[in-house]
Amino acid sequence: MQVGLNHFLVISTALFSLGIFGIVTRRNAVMVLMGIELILNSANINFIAFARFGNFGLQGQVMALFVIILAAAEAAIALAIVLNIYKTFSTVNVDEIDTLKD
Amino acid sequence: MTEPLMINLALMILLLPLLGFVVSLFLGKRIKAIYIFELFIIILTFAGAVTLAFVKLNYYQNTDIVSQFTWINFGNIPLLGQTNIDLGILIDNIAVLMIFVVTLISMLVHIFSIAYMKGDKLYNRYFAYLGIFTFSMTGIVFTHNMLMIYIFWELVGLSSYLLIGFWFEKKSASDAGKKAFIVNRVGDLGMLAGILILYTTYHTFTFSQIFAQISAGHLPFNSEFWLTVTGILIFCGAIGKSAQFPLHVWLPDAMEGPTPVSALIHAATMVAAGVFLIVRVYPLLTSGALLFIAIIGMLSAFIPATIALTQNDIKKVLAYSTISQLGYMVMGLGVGAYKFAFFHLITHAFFKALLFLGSGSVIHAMHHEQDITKMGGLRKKMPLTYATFLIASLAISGIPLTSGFLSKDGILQGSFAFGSLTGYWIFGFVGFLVALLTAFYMFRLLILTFHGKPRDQHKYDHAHESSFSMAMPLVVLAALSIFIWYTPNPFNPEQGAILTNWIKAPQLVTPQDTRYNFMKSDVPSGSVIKTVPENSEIMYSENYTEALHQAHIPAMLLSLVLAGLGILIAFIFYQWKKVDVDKLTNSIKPLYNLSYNKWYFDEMYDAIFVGGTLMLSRFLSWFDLTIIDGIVNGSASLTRALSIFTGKFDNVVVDGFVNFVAYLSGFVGLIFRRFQTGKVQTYIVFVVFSIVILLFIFK
Amino acid sequence: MNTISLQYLVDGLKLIKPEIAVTITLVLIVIVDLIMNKNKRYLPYIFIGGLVVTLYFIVVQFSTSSFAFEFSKNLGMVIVDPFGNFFKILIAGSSIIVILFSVISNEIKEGVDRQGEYYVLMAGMILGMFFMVSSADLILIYVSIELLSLSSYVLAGFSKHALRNSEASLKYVIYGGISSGIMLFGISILYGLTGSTNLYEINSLVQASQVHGFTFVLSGLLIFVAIGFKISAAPFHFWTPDVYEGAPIPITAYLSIASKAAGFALLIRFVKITFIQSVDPNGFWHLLNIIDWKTFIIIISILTMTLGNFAAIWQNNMKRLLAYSSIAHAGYLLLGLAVLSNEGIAAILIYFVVYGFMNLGAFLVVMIISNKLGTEEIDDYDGLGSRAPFLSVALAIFLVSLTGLPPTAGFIGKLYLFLALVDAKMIAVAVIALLNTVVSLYYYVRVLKHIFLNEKAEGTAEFATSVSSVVFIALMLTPVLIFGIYFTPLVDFAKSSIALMGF
Amino acid sequence: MNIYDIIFYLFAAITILSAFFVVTTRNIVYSAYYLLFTFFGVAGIYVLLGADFIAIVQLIVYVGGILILLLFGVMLTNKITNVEIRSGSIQIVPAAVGVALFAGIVMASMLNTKWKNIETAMPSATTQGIGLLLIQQYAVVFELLGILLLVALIGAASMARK
Amino acid sequence: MTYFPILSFITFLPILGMIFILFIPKNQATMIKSVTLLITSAQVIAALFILHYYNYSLGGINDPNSFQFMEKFRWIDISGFSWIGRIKIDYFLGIDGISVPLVLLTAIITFIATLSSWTIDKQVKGYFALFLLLDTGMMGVFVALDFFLFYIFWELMLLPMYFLIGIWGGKRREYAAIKFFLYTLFGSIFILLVMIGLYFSTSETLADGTKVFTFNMLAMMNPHNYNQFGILSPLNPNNLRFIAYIFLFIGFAIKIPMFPFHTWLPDAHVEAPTAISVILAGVLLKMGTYGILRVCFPIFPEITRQLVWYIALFGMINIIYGALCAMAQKDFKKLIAYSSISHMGFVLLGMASLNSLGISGAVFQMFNHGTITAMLFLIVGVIYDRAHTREIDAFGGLMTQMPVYGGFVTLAFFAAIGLPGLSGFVSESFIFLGSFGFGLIRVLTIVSTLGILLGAGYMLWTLQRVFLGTLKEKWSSLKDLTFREYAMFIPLSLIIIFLGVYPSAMLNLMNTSVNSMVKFMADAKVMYSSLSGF
Repeated sequence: MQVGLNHFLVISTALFSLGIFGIVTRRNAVMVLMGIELILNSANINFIAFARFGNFGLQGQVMALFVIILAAAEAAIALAIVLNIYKTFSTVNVDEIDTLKD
Repeated sequence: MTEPLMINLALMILLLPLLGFVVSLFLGKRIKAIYIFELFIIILTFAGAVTLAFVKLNYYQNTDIVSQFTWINFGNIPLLGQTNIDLGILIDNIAVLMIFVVTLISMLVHIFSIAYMKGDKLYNRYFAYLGIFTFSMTGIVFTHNMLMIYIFWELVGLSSYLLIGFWFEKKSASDAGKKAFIVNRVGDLGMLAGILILYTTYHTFTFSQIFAQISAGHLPFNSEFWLTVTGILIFCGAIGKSAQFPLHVWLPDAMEGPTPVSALIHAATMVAAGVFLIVRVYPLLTSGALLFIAIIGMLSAFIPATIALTQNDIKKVLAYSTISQLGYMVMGLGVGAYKFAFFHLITHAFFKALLFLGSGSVIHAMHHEQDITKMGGLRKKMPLTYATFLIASLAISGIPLTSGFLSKDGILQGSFAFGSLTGYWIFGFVGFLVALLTAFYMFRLLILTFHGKPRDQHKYDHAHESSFSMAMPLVVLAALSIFIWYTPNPFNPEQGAILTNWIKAPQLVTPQDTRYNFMKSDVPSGSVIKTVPENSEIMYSENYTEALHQAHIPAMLLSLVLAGLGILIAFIFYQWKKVDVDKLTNSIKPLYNLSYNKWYFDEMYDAIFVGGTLMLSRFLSWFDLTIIDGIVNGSASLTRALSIFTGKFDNVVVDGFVNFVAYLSGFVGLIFRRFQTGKVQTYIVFVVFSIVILLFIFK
Repeated sequence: MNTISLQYLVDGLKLIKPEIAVTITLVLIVIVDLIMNKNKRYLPYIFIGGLVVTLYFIVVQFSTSSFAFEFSKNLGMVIVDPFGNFFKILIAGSSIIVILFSVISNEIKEGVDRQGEYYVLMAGMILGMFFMVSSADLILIYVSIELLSLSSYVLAGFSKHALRNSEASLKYVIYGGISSGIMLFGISILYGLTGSTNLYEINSLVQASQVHGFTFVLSGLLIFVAIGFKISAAPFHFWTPDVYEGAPIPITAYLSIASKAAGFALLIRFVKITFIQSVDPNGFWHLLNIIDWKTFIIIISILTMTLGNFAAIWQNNMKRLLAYSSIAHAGYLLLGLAVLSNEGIAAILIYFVVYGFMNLGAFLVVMIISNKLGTEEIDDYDGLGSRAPFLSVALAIFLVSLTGLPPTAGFIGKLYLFLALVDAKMIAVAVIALLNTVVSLYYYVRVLKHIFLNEKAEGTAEFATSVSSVVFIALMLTPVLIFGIYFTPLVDFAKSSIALMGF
Repeated sequence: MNIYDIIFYLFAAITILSAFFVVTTRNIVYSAYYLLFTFFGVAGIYVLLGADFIAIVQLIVYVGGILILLLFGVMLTNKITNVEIRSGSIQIVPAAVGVALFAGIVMASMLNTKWKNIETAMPSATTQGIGLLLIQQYAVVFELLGILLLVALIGAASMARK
Repeated sequence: MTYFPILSFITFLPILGMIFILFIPKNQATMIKSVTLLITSAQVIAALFILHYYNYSLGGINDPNSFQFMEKFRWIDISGFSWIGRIKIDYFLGIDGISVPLVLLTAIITFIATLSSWTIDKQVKGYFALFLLLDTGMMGVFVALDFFLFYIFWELMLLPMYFLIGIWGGKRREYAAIKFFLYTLFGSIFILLVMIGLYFSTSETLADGTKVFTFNMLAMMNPHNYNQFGILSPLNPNNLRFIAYIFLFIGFAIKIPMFPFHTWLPDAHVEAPTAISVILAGVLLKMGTYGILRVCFPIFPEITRQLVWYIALFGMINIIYGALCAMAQKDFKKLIAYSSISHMGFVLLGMASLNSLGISGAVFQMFNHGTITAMLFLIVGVIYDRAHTREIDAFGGLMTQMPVYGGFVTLAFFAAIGLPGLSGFVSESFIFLGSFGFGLIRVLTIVSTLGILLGAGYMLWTLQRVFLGTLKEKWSSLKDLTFREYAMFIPLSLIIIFLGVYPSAMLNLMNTSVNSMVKFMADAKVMYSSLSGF
């Protein structure tokens, strides 16, 4: 089968789903962040693939670029927060940090 | 004296006692002797009443004097037009006669009470209450409309509540007051319904206007049946007030009040108000209503008479006899003996007041001992009391030369004639039977109290004849129990002015075909008719008058024989002790018990209302001395049970539902809380699931 | 690829003066913070000054309606219209109030050496929100949301020592990260379907080609996730109670107003511009028959308000209670959108102004009490009525207003909402919303019960409230009461702001 | 099946498999390394899609920046010698169900949609075009990103400084 | 006189007083109380002024020209909403024969309640501030003719009431207060909804000829003001007027309170301090029936006509049910509370008659119930102040110990029973006369008369248990009334007696209005049936 748009979409959807799976199942906060990166990557694949196959020009790529930059910024902030958590809670296991609840 | 003057005089008679009440009530604490003011007021009132009666009966014999004013103006009501509620005064013969009786007895009771109530800490308050009672009673008599009757009717209820419960510290007294008020209200409900029907139909309360419309053929709901119902409903008020069967239970209890009060309200005036009410609305009563009235009257005459045979409390005997006598009057009205019934009302008022005051005198002398089995031999100690009491007893038994003979005989005669014309012989039969019973129990009472040997020596020793203020009323009333005031012929009352000129049968306004045959008028209906027609005999047909005449002699003789028989038996039993009473009672134990326990009304009503559930209480009530409360207790306990149930229902169900809603809200909140686990990843799982669900919804 | 002249940039810059002013303020704060690293007392006032200038620029161009950075005919990156300006004013105004909050907040004072960062981050949030309410391009929307989020993640965990601060920020960042990721995925699908990220362009493309289908719904829903996250609409609200409780009070207050307002502005703009077909003379919108927004928003809003109200019944922490209450209010506000009419939008705008005052007021009082008592637990409010009558009465008025009882402004907000609903004949929904109001009364009144009805055995000494606090509270109280009985200016203001660019 | 397809499947396999390991491996450090492979795979896919510039940026930023950052995170929050470097998973079942459902729906809708699919030649160089877009149409976004980075920097510093 | 805005004055005077009180230091308790007393007595004087200048020949109801002391000016006017027209809310006050008695009642009862509040010693300032706020709310409801304004006043009294019960109440005050609050709010949201619906269905023509939607209640009463498509417009074949009526009725019925929405009342009454019980029973309950009379009836006359039987039925249930519940109570105050339910049932019954007698009776009964029940609650208050218990069975024989008090008690009790010569009799009689005159509800009326029997039963039973019989030892130190208590009882007693003897004083006030109302309701049948075929 000729590799076409759908193939890329399958990859992106798989990445997206794995990302969410990772976010909800991993205990370690850093690994949760990795899940988020997977989601962002999947969206980027979409952007570029759609732009490529739909002949939408370079806009898709610019978006992907922005997303990569944002991902970096977000990772920085998130990691700083995780470090902070580690300092106060002495753990980075997300499921153990549940003092705020009903 | 002109008509306006008479109106003013009537107003004065009406309002003076109210003034007395207000003054005595508010100054009672400050001024010790304020009762003298009240006394003065009542004497003044009586003087006014005498004047009024004199003028009216002599100069305005055939004219009714009416004066009215607009109490409430509803303005121009849509659909009905201008609507007013008028209040007014009607002075006619029966009113002035009635007012004379009321004020006279009231005055005598006032005087009697001076000595009798001496030393009571609420002495002044007592006189104030007498004042308001007189006021209310006068009001009933003078009104020209149904609404005012109802108003004063209720006020009478209030004053009787106050007077019966005068010694409110005694639970039995306050119970009796309450019972009187509530039982009366039961009757009033019927009366209210009657008034509602009348007003709804005629948009007026005034008797003359209502009668005029009825005679013009305008009937409630356009139905003769409803006219009958209206009459019966209004009569319900009389059932309550005049203590007729089945609402008679309050009257014996009401004996908890001071004895002069009993004399005033339970003998002469308040209970007579019911009879007076029937007299007032007589024109609109159909034959059905009259028959109903007659039956009620008959039952009320008979049942209490049998109960009175065995009672030992001097006042209770008198109370039952009162009911019985009132039953006579009601029955008399029911069978068409209008004039005799009203006449009996007057004569009974005097001799029954006399009996009560006499008993009061005895009780006073015996230091509030009321049990006749503990009395005896008082004849010697209290000759005056005995003499007057004897006269009254003769009167109530219907012995010639007394007033009672005249009036009672008339009623018997009427019922006899009624039987012969309609075939309802039962009324006559019961009437005569009751005459026998009355004579017996009255003389039983008299003998046990005054004859024989004292059964309680200690109390006997302290007994003494009453002082002047107590004796004087006895004498006056005894005098009024003699025939001479009413008719020159002691065997025919119709020769006196009171029955020929003063009391006149009213013109009926009911449609012809709803009347008894003997009441069918010769005058065609539809013509506007004044309350008092020119010819008072117009109410009756010729053959009624005929039947009445024919009944006169047999009825008189029969009643004489029966009364004599009753007295004789009483003497045999109690004076000469020829028959061992205890043995006799044992041999007819069931009947004795029936009488002694007042016919077990409670059991009957329990069976009707509460059925088997109150089986147990029926057994217990056997031993209960207050078994009299039967009817009221039966219905009261049902009401109370119902009220407790509704109270519970309110708390548990209605409120419970509200609380359940609140609880449910909280529960929903709790469920929502469960989602808030504090674990962020769990939240995200929820979000994922939510997205999935939303996608399924909006696909 | 056509080239665009420099004029394009210059024209664009002229129209985004408020944003530029905020940016300059941001930079200024950074610089001043660096220069005067000992004395940071002036930072908030510099910030406020900058915001006042910003407000000036907004007011000046209030009724302008055009595209900034119009790269081709009728297609621009940024929209300047009264609707956006309204929200900018709201955001800038609430920012000023929150800055003043921060000045008197103990939690913020503790981090004295990081005051600079605090205000810079706030400025970042403001900038993010400004672009959120005015962008016409999905990518700009995404970036501005991220700017807002990143700043607020940090601010939520600003206080150093508090355990719950850190936890709040961690939860916020994870939750926020994933929702913006999901949104991005949705944007990518929308891009794939239409080939554009510009809302106007998408609209015209969709109108022309009549795109239908599930994928469109999917993308719309995925985009809604992030917006729902911002406005804390159920079922995307889960972060709200935890973060509101954990964050410093000024930030909580800020999130509950400004960030929510920006989210709503974005939602309204997104729904209306992307899916509009026409607006009839009565102001009702006719949307393209792609996504059943009406049903969707009704479901979400009923869910949101019911959940918020019912869950609030059980709360013992004041901030958490207010968090749930703000969820419930989001539900009410969503109803205004569900009407899909200009009138509904007006109702939302009115509600927002009112909500801003009353919610900020409530938070302010809670903060002052927290400063004094060191607690936010409702149980500790026992007997407050006699200890601090003014604060208690003020809080009572704010809470009553939040319930929506006359004669407070909260009633006016609700009134207009229900006016809109009844006019749109959505009676059943209105009834549900009203019943929710009754439920909400219960928990608001519970607070009042603790304040006024319960008595506390120990610690009954009165505590003084500083004059500045009193004045500040009075300033918040005044509009709540005034608008309750005279709301003409409020409605006029909202009325003049409902015009969205293009429609 | 031409060379393009083979390369695609290769990268696809690398991407998906390593992504799968990222979310399942218990050891965090391994997980981070699998993430490296995922990024590589994605970069390769970018290349296949003709986005050369983005692919490079992906490598530089993701591999050079973000991944290192994450590794730092791992290091700073776990003692490397500690056995506790392994990290467990939670709520696998609900997560698996939910995600599977979700993924199924998304996948189904993606595959069943008729996307715009216009056959075009592979673009030769994208850098210039991207650059132009950045300073023209997307200038404002670009600037905003700059501010965002500044804010993120300050924020991260502030957060970590405590 | 015509230019002096007396209605605004009487309504907002308490608010001014409240503001003034807020500035008095809180330890000046006597001063606070005196100011309140001053304000409330000024209100009474103002009410008497109104009474004096009241024109008896003007009807009111639906005719804007025959309302009196009208104040009308534009309050909110927002133009430019092109799609919903202009938003216009008037500040519109005015009174007619139906509101005058209630204005008077409010003034009197508040005054009496102020006297009764003299014993309050906890947080005096707060108490009286809230008290005055409540006063404004109540007065406002009775004078407002704009629905919006009406609603504002309606809700305004909720919160003060909550606090007054909640802070100064008895043991279970919190429960009672919140129950009151939730219940009544639940009712008022329905009112709000219907109000909005009506707003969109009616429009008013302004002087310049433009048509605008309106909250004006008088405009809502004219079917010609309805527009074609309004959901509550009789012109709209698919209108929701029936449902709206039910909603509105429930909203008001909760306040009355009508079975089965009454359960807040016993709790609220029992827990509230005496003065607040007095206000609650004396004035607040009337707001429900007033609302029905002022809003439900003339705005929805055709639905009212359909539903009168049910209204009367609920009236009957209230009468009987309330009386039976009262009989089962052990708590004196709760008994009175239930008797209130019973008595308010009469008002419902009277209104359902739709004729002059019945409606006059109903309005008059509102006034009388206000004074009589106020007195009953004061009576309970007096005894509770002295004995600190309200258990009926704990007492006995108090008449001996406190004869004057006993006298007032007897008067009040008999007034409650409906004894002639006292005001309650007149109103109850007219209610019966009126409702019996309406064939449809005749049977209900007859059943309802049982209420007066039951009323006599529980009242006299209570009188007996508390005041008659022998005095219990522990009460032998109770003091009779103080001067202040005289000042509370005497005016009420005089009113009760005066109106019992001369009811025209009150009836003449409302005759014209009641007749206009009846005429309007009768005409409406034709008018509405001609509109859209029902």
